Amino acid sequence: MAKTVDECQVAIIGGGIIGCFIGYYLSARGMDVVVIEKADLCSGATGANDACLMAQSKKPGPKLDMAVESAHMFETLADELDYDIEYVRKGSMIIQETEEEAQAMREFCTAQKDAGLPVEFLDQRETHRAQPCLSDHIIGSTVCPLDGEVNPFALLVALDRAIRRYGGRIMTNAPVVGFEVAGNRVTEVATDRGNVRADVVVCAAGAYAPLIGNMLRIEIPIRPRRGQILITEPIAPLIGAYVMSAKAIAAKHRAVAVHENNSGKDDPMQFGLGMIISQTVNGNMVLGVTHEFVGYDAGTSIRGLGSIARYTSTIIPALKGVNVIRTLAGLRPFSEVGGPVIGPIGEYANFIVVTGHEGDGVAVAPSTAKGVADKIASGAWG
Amino acid sequence: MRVPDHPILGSAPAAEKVVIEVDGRKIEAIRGEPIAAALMANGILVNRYTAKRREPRGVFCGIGRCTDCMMIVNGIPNTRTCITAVEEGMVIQTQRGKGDVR
Amino acid sequence: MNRSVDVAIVGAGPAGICAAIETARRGARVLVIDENHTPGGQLFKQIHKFFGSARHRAGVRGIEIGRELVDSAVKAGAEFLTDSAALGVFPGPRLAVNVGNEEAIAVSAKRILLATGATENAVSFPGWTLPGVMGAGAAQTMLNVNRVLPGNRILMIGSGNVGLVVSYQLLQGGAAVLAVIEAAPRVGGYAVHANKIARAGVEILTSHVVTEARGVDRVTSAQVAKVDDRWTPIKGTEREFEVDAICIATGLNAMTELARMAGCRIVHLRELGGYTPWHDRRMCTSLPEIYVAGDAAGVEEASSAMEKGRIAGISILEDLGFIAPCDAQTERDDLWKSLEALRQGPFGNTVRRGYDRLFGDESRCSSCTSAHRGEDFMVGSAPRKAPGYPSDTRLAKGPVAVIECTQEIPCNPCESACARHAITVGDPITSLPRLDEDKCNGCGRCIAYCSGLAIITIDAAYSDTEALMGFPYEFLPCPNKGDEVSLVDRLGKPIARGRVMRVTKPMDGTRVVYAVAPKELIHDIRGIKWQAGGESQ
Amino acid sequence: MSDSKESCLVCRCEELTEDEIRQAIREGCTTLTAIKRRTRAGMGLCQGRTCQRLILAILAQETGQDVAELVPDTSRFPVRPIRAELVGDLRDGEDS
Repeated sequence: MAKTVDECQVAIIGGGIIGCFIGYYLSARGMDVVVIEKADLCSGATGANDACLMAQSKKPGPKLDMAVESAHMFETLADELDYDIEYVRKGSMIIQETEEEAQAMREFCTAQKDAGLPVEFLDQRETHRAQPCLSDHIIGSTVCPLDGEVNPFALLVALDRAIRRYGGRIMTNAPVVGFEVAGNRVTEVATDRGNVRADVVVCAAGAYAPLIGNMLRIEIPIRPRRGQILITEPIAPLIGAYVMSAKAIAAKHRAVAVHENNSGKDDPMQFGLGMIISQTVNGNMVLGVTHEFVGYDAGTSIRGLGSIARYTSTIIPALKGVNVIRTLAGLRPFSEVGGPVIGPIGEYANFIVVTGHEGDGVAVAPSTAKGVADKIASGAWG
Repeated sequence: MRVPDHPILGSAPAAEKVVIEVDGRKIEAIRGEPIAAALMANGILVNRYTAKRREPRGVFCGIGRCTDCMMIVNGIPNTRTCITAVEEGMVIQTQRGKGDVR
Repeated sequence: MNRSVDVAIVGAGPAGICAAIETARRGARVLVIDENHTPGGQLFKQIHKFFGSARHRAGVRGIEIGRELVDSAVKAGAEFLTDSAALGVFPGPRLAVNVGNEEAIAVSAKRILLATGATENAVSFPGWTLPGVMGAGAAQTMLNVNRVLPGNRILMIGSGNVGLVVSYQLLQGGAAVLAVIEAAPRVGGYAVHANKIARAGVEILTSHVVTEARGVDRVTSAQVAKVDDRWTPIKGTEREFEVDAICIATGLNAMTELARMAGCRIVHLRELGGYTPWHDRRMCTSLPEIYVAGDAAGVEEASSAMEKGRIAGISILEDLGFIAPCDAQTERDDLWKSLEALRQGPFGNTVRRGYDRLFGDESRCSSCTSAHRGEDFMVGSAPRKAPGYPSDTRLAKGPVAVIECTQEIPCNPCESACARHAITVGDPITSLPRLDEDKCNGCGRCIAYCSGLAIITIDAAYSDTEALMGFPYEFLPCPNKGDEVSLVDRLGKPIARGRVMRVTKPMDGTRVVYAVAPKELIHDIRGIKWQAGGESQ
Repeated sequence: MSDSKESCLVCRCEELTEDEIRQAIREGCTTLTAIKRRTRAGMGLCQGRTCQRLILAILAQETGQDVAELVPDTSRFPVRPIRAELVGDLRDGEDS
């Protein structure tokens, strides 16, 4: 029996945005938590994303509500965490390149407006006045002033410090290798650096959640989906609101199978699906993002990088002359059941799974994590 | 300071002189030599000032890796002058902080 | 326009070009990719004569070797893609290459050889970011390639061969090198290199570090202090140097970015510069399609890089079926013998230990002969007992060579230079050169051939009060017959006056200046110092 | 302008001092990548090519490990800056 090195009320597997937020909200309510991370904080999908907190891309329903609630929570988080998480609210802009997309967006955004989301329709002239660097061929856009951006690295540093302030512990470089169970309860999480005993175990391991689930013979309906991203040199402010293509929403809206497996043959960005351009507070442009099923391969590919660079340069021509200095790829937890996988799963009442947000993890993390923390603190879960 | 005669390399081969502009001042350079060499030959060692501390930087690695010799060349910021060849009429500016791309 | 070739070689330095020659010569379609405008890598900055044996082009200047290698690679049919940086390795294997900053293409190849060389280690001290503080390699490129002197009063940090050789080359460019600052208790590079700059007046301060560089828009002064054995500066030992440039030569480390990106296994070998792609004796990394050579496979000298490039080329030809395995093995064995010859002697200890650890035969940890490494070498010491130093009786008889080569370094050009076979190095080539003082007639031919400029001639029978001494001279301006010069000792201190009797035409850049000197000082005078206009420094 | 050894710059591009690196290590960063995420050291234009070795030495010193046990940063395309326009040229397939 491996040595028990720590004991707590809630052990959280996964040092990404979801795991750390759950750790924060639980420890803020006086619960004793240990976050267990196989590498470093932010080394998964959280550290490899476009840092955009987007409500405008969500259909009315629970996901949209959580995105809106999270947006409001982000407003006060910097003070609450007493750390500059580089949260800025410059809004989001979904651009339309064809009349068909414009039509789809009108229907999509009208439904959102009815659900209370502040969305504005901009015609071609208004769109170019708002963002002069946009290519002339763009015919219009929709803007949501509620959407913002955050620096995921800074956010995790803030959560790390907050959890420690409340007495919580963070175990990095501690890959989970197994569990101890008793009846229908998980009693200990076994890691390379010793076991952690806990009353409740939360699995916030993102795309790696299925591997954790297998250790308990639990099938977690998640698949890793790779998103490649290009980072440019820092430049003076070029855009305000970050820019996304309407193609993904238009395709989703027309119920075209958006999530078809495009990692095989064709160009992952052939339809500009999910093209997104944002600019960090430091000035780097973030150009994304592919959606590929390639298993746990977090490498980049010539096809992926080439297509992102091509499409983003057609949307903002000035990008052509900007130097790319880094590329990266994140494995996002793609849910096979259409929505996030949240709650106790399988025969163990105190094994709570929280994953499946794919690219929206950061955007909905605060409200999702608070909800989970409430359920655990109240004893409803666990 | 240029070295026209060298004990091992011999005298410098005939080279085409060109004129480039650095922060509004015309200087003479040799076509094809790195911009940083032309500037250094004219006693100009500061290529940029950093964004945070506003400190001067110049050639450090000399092989295009460290990016400390960056200047705005023909309007393009973040250009590494130790590996960019001089051409007639180039307009070069000391870069202050981050480059401004339009 | 994407390309597809048999062998893609990243890096047109000595290793890459030698691999290109081997592979192209036997019919493989070879593409050599290099981000610089001219192929040749470090060779085009290395204007010093190379060490090693005749087979390693010893005695020839790096810049010459570079031209020869590029010519033979082109003749062998290798295609060069210069001004093109290989920016990534992808499955295939494929390279993403930025061609001339005008187009990016994918180059797929059956085998990729990473010969990207090494990069300079940085050392940080307050003020190290000031303009004027730069890598020694940057200063060498600026001077030897662009003919621009980075400063007039220069401080060199690091006394390895790079620090010593670049200091000497900065002197040749006309700069004053005030001192070489070495944190370790003794000089890291070859004694012959240290002697060359010491007799030119450069102070070599061992157990010292630069504690701070000062200046506003450029470096204008440097504070140096003595250190204890844990390299901590000792209060009160500070010295100030007025300088306008500081060069950093504190070692090199292999460029491993592409190897790491490809997924090659990386090991940390301090003896070879730090992180190094794991590879076997065929120069193949942990991935069968990826090979490494040159400093990218462990930091050594350019001569070794050439041999490692050839070995990689042979192994790739074997993989692709251009040559039979047995032939490949015989050629490799021969190349390995040559490589081992270069790694003999105390200076080879560290490198040999590194490769023993790499190839996992720790047991065969080579006998670390520490003799002659540097313990008995003190800058300025007179090696009267060295096998190349003639006896007093022989000196009295007339002209004779004096070889002050005291370390077992892999080098033997003096042996082949002597028409009368009066100098023998023998096998291994790291043996000290022995002078047969009876065969030697002091003709002085070996002076210009010695890569370390460690040979002079003395004719102590020239007159009853004077001796005629012949010194190697590689500076401008050069004195003429009849000029009066200052005669300096091994530390560059003027100890006598002399008159130039004869100056030879330069042999590959090296002249011999013959001057008469007081006979009683023939064991101390080791160089001349001359300032145009007659008055010496 | 003279600052003591501790507060002298280690990452030239992002202007981070030795103090800031040591502070990040004391706050739990155990790898080069973790230090990069917390301090931005290595995120500049040279992508850590100059500071990586200096930071590894500090990390080894602070954690009492040998540098040989430490892991370098993940190496990613491009190893030199390249205009986005040129990255857009990159396609699969072979033409010649």
